[in-house]
Amino acid sequence: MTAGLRDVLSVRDLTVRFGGAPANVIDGISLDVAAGRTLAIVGESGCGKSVTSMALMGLLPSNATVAATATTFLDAPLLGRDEKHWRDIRGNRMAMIFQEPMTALNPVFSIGDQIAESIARHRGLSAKAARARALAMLETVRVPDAARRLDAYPHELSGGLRQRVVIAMALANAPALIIADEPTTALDVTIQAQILSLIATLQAETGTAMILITHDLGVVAEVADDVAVMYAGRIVESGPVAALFDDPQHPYTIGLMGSMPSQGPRGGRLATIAGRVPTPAEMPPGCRFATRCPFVVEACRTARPPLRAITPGHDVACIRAPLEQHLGAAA
Amino acid sequence: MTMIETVSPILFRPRSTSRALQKFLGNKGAMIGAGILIVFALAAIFAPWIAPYNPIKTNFLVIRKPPSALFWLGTDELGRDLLSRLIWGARGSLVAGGISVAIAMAIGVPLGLLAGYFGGKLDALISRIVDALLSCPFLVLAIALGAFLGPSLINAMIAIGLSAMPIFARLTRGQVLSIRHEDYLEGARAIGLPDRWIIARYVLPNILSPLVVQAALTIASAILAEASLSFLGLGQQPPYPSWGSMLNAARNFMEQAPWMSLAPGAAIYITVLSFNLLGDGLSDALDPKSQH
Amino acid sequence: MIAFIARRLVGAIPTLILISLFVFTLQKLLPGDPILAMAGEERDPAVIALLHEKYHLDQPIPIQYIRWVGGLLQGDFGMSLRTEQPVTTLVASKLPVTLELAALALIIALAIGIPAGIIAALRKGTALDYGANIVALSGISIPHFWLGILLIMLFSVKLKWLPASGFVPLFDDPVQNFKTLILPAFVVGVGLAGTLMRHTRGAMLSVLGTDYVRTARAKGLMPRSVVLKHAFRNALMPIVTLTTLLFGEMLGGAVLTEQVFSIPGFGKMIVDAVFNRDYAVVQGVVLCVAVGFVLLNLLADVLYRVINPRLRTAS
Amino acid sequence: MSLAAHPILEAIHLTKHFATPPGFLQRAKPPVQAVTDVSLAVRKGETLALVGESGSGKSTLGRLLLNLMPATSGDVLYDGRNLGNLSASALRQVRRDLQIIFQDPFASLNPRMSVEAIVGEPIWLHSTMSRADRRARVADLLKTVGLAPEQAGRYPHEFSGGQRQRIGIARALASEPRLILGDEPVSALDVSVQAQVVNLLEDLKHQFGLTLLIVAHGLGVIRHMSDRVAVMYLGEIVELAPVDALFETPLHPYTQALMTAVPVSHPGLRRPRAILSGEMPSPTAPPSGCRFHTRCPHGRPLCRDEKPVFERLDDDRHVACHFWKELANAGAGSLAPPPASAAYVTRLDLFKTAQATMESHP
Amino acid sequence: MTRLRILIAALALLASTAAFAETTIKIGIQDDPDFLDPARSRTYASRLVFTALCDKLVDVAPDLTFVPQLATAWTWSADNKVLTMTLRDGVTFHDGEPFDAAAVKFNLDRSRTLPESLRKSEIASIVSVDVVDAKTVAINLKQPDATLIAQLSDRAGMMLAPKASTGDVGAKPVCSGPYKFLQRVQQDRIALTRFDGYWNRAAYHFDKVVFLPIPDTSVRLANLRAGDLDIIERVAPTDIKTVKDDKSLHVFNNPGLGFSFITFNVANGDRAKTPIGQDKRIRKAFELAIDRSAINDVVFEGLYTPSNQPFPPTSPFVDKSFALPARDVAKSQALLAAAGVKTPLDVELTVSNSPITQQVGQIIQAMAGEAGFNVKLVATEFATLLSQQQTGRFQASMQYWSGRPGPDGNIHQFLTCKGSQNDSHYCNPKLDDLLNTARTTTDLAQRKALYAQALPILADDMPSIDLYFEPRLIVMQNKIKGFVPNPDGLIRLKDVEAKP
Repeated sequence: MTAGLRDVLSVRDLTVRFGGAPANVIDGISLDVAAGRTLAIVGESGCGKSVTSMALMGLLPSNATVAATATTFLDAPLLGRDEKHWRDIRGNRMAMIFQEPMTALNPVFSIGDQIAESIARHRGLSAKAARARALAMLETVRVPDAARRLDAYPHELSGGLRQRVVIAMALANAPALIIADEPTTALDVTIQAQILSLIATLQAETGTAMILITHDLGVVAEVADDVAVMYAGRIVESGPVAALFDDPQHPYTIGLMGSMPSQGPRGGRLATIAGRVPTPAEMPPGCRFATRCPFVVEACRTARPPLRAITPGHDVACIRAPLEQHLGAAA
Repeated sequence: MTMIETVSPILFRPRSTSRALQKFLGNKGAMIGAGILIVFALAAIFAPWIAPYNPIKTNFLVIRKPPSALFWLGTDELGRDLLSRLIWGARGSLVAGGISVAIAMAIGVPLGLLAGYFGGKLDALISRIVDALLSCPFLVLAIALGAFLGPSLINAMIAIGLSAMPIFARLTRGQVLSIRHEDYLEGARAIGLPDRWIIARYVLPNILSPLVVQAALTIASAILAEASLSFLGLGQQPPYPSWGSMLNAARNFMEQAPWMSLAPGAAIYITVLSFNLLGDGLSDALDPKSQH
Repeated sequence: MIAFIARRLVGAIPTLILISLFVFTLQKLLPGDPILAMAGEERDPAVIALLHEKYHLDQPIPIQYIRWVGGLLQGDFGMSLRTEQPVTTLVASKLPVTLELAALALIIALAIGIPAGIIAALRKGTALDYGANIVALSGISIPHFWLGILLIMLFSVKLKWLPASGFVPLFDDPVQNFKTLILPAFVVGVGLAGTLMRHTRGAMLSVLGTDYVRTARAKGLMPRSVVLKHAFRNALMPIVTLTTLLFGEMLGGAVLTEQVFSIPGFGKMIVDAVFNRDYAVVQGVVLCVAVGFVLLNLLADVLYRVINPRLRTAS
Repeated sequence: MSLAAHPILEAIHLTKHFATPPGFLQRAKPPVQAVTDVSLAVRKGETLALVGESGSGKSTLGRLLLNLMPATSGDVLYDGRNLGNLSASALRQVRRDLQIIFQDPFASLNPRMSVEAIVGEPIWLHSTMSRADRRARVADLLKTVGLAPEQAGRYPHEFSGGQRQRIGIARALASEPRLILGDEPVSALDVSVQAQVVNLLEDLKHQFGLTLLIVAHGLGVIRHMSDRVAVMYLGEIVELAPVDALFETPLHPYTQALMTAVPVSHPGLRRPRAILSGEMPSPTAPPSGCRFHTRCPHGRPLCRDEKPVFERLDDDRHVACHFWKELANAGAGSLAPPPASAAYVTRLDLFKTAQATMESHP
Repeated sequence: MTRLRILIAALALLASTAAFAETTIKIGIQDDPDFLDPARSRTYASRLVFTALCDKLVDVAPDLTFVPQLATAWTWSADNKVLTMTLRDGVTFHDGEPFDAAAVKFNLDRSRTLPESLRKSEIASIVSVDVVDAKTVAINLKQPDATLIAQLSDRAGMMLAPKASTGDVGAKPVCSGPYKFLQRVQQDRIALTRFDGYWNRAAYHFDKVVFLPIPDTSVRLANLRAGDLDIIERVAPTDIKTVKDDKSLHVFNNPGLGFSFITFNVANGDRAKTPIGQDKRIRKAFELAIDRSAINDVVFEGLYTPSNQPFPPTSPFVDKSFALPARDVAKSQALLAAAGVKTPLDVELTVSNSPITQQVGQIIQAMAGEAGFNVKLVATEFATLLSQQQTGRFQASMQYWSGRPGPDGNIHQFLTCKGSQNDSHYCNPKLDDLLNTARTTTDLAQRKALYAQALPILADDMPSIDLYFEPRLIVMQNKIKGFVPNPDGLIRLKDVEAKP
């Protein structure tokens, strides 16, 4: 995407299919994310964004088939390696921040143990050294009174603190890439602001690459460098964050942005997108948005629209983009 | 102005009940279990027509004969045809299982519903009673009830049913507690529905699936308990067969006539296995969580 | 914690009163007169009258109950009608046997049931899972006395490896004690293993799907650590519940197994006592089992608190 | 709408404390002070939003207003009548008139009942309609909320989240209520579906002349839907104002912080900002004085010692802050509307037009 | 080298201790004995234990004659009202107390006066006991009692050490038998150890005797086959074939004293008011419907002895002329027709809930069914059964009596008007006369004649139907030698030893 910077992760044509499913749940998506950059993957539930993150972490269940034409993570192939290789990467070079801080932490172990465990596993530190680093990590994520909290159990912490612990756990081994899956969705708005600001600060300090998975365009606007909009397992539009907000091309992107209530004075009815995301069994053969697109034409239904550059770095998978040109001709 | 969200034909999904049914039908183990049980149940129902011999007719000329073309499963200590007794015995054993579980549920489930739904003092009282019953050893209760009511299959069922009752009360109460704060119950109260209606229409249907599973498992243990009570002379009365009493009679001939214990033993084993497989299948099919 | 335990113990008193009343009433409803059986073949009316008086069986039932409870408060559980031994002595002699059998059976059940349950959960839907399930259900469905006699035939009569039945106290001869208990413990244990396996599997399945297990895997932890540390520890709650419940049930005695293997435990004593209308023994034993249940429930609650820190701070 | 209209619902010094009864040998735990001394009037025909973070007591207040739980103290007046001393039949009428829509469309419908049974139940309960009439009425209601009447025989899990929320709305409408409480009615929904439900609620409100009471935490939805907003913090209302006034000039420091915390709506608006630190204290032990003082960036000793009055200002606004006059412009409070790009505006118009065409010719 | 030598020495020592190790004989018995107090004992199982523990005044020989044990000789006075016994010299109790006439007096008085004594009715004829000298005792009777010697050959004649026998005797009985009490674990074991002061010590070869109650017949046998037991009693007839196939086991099949019979309720309460209770023809018809030999063949492998008299087959009182009636369905039906009842006639037959009894019950049910009876089996557990019988809540009941060597103990208490176990309330003064006279008649021929007169009366009134006598099936390891079986089934260890 952004040329010049070295990509930490580069994926080409990633597909995921679950055993027995009639269609790919992830259907040929390509991603690049460079050190210090944040790539946001945006989409509604069922679009495949979480599956993508799990595929990149090698955490999909065994009935899932993951394939890609090329994958590079830190200059080495990522997919197609054995489980041991995955275990050495996970939690070490590549770490994850989860959506639900309530459930992402094991309720029966103290948070200190849970952070130290990851450190001991990947750095081979002694229990004492790992604990010391766990404490340092808690301080890094601005947990007040960290030394006392080290022995606290998850239920003794508030949601915001728990999410800080999850972040500390993810950062414990200074990963090259963090995948944050809806990191603030479960949080109140003031806490969300704290966490987003924390993530941004820490990313700036460490230069870690980040993939941010979210449904909230506000979060995207707040922290992302690049955006990929996903719909039904495909990327329908991607590009630098500003380009996407100012020049949305794909009808889905437009509908999504239009359905967000504005924080300004009321501007009439909200835009809506009819219907819902098709299940794998209902997947249309051509453009996967065709069943819901108000601009659909016959060609949309037959062939998969290619992801093509509208402007350099801004790609869209719609044969009718830019809309005003196509529709203007029709109208 | 509002749009009607139509559902295209490919989006059609079967109704809840039939969906659970489909899931159930797709469960191989449950199907095998159900198949076996249907065969056994049919055998029990049509016993007078399909049993080759009179199950209580003794024949002193063919005492303890091994399986043969004449007697497919052999004969017992009084020269009765084991196959015929097995078929007739299915009545006793399956009915014993079914009725005792019905008794257990008929008492335990309402108690659990009351305790769980209303809570407070009623809950404390019911829970105490249930605890007390639970800590009374099953066989003591069953033997005492059996001896009190007199030995017979019906009384054995009552005894087993009463003994299994606290488990259902406990399970029901726990389940009610787990859904007591669900939004749909609050919604029902918000409409102004009376409590008994809410219990019947909202609470009970939603806790049914673990109860059904437990029932399938309890039927299995009730059949075994009938065998145990038979072993102590408190079950089915002679000369009528139940698998438990057959096994009991066969115990003295395990070496001389192993087929005598093999037939009812295998029947109990297969039935219990089937009920458990069925219970598993129901558990999977009825569990709303597994539908997503 | 101590306040918690005290609270639970005091809270159990109504249950114990309830069960004593219940058992007392129940057995007084039973037909048959224990004295008639005691009077033997001769059935001398004078002796019968004398014994009725001696055991206060000629008095109204409420008086009998009060008398019995009064004795209890002084530590007197009454006398066995059949053996004229104090119930406390009988209980003291049988309880260790039952406890040992129950413990051994439970160890066998846990040793089989938990690994099998974990493996079945990890390999859900595979042949291994089905196999483990079939075996587990077999354990549940085989009648104990049937399996018991088969095992005696095999290991004692045919192979002559183990004694056919009987019991040698642990402190008399530990090796022989083990030999006499291993078969009955196996018979009981196999039945429990099935139940345990099925619950372990269920608990593990629900835990393996949780976010924190995913977190553990995302940390790159070894599978063993993910399964045994992160998942299993959380699956322990229902297993603890079940284990204590099963142990409690075994306190009532593995009646048929004890009978087949001639183990002088609670179960046989209870059955004999019920059949002989040996009132004091039935009451004493049931009360003892009920106390056992209370203690086991308490133990389970304490274990919950050890396992789950959330409960520790809740009180 | 007329501001002078009678209040349909009125809370007078309403308080709800959840106490755990002390057990045997157990010390009594301090009660959870969910709602403390709240007075509030819901006006006929308006949309009033209760906003606040989790634990602020907004859902409890909503339920208290609907008489779904008993208050610890204080009164609720419905049409001027105290709900606390109504006859059973009058209460039944209140149940009809005041309805609720829940947050989680997965949990709020009885999974074992068909849509027809769910929607038809309030009709069955509150009227003597024949079965056939009831069925027709259910079909009507389903059409009203945008569902096909043919789907009446299905069960909740066969529907998507948005559709389920429509079923919930249909049920709430079935008893012909005058007021509907929406308890986070759209926060569990995807953005595009959320828009559908928001539109639907607005349509229904106008169609049936409903009063809406919306409990929510999403400020965008609130700004879009409501006429007035009550901001809650730790069981108390800290600010109550008409929606535009509140968003443009938030007076209370907490309201200001809330506005600041909302993510920007365009990357171009990113800016450094003061983020409210800390978290909401436990409602079992709320701070003294002004409950916000522990987190307030402008806190002074007075705030700790003395509870501020819930003051009525001249322009239909209320605020509970000692220093609101000084702080009125302290927060970067007001949310500047994003400068929408021309390309986006054009395409969104095209989208809306095309969408409308598609809806009218399905 | 030295080490090796030490090892060899140690091994040799081990081997030698093994050779001189304590010898134990383990006997598997069916039930757990009750009180080990002769005055209070009521079970057959306790008699099995007493045989090794307590000597009696008189013993029973295999031919059911009475032979000396602690009494070496006895004589009757001319009027048969004084029994004088000469006691064995040099006998001491397990606690060292000498056995003498005073001890006999103590024991007989204890059995007569102890409130809980179950022996009272057995020795009711004794008025007093006189110590003539240390080795002579005179027993004075109210009237002549022909049954007394028989009673003294059982628990009533067992001698406890007077000094040790106060309080709870059953917990630690002190007798004068070849073995003394060592330990008892309820429902598990009773261990006895050899009494070195026994007068006939040389005839007893085991150091220890352990009785193990194992109720399950097949398990008991399995224990024997596994080598865990040396002797078991009451082996199931159906297991005899298995035992015979096992080369290491040896079966003793001796006719026994115990027998089974059906009692009809003829006058005990309302339940007696049934056709079968009121009409002896119907009872006769019932008997004729039953084929005793078939029961024996089907259930007992032909090992039992069908009988229509309450006297054991080995007893001199068996009346050979009183033949076993053959099954005759036609005659049975004719009798039913004569009685004018509508067939099938409902009859309730109460049986205990043991599998074997139920098996017999089912055969009777089937057989009687062919003659026109509709027999309903009521399986009842023991405690209920007893009280039901006593209170007359039965029509017909299958009963079992462990049997006594003398004739009186098998008939008097069941069939005389005031008999303590006469649950049928059958009463025929003529029979009472005969049986009471027999009790006081000591002459064998006269007694035989009296019982021979009683049998036809019973056959006519038919208050009960005798079915069969049970043999004493005792199985032991082949290496156990020297055992002499006895109809009473008790296991006497005299001269019994293990020889490989």
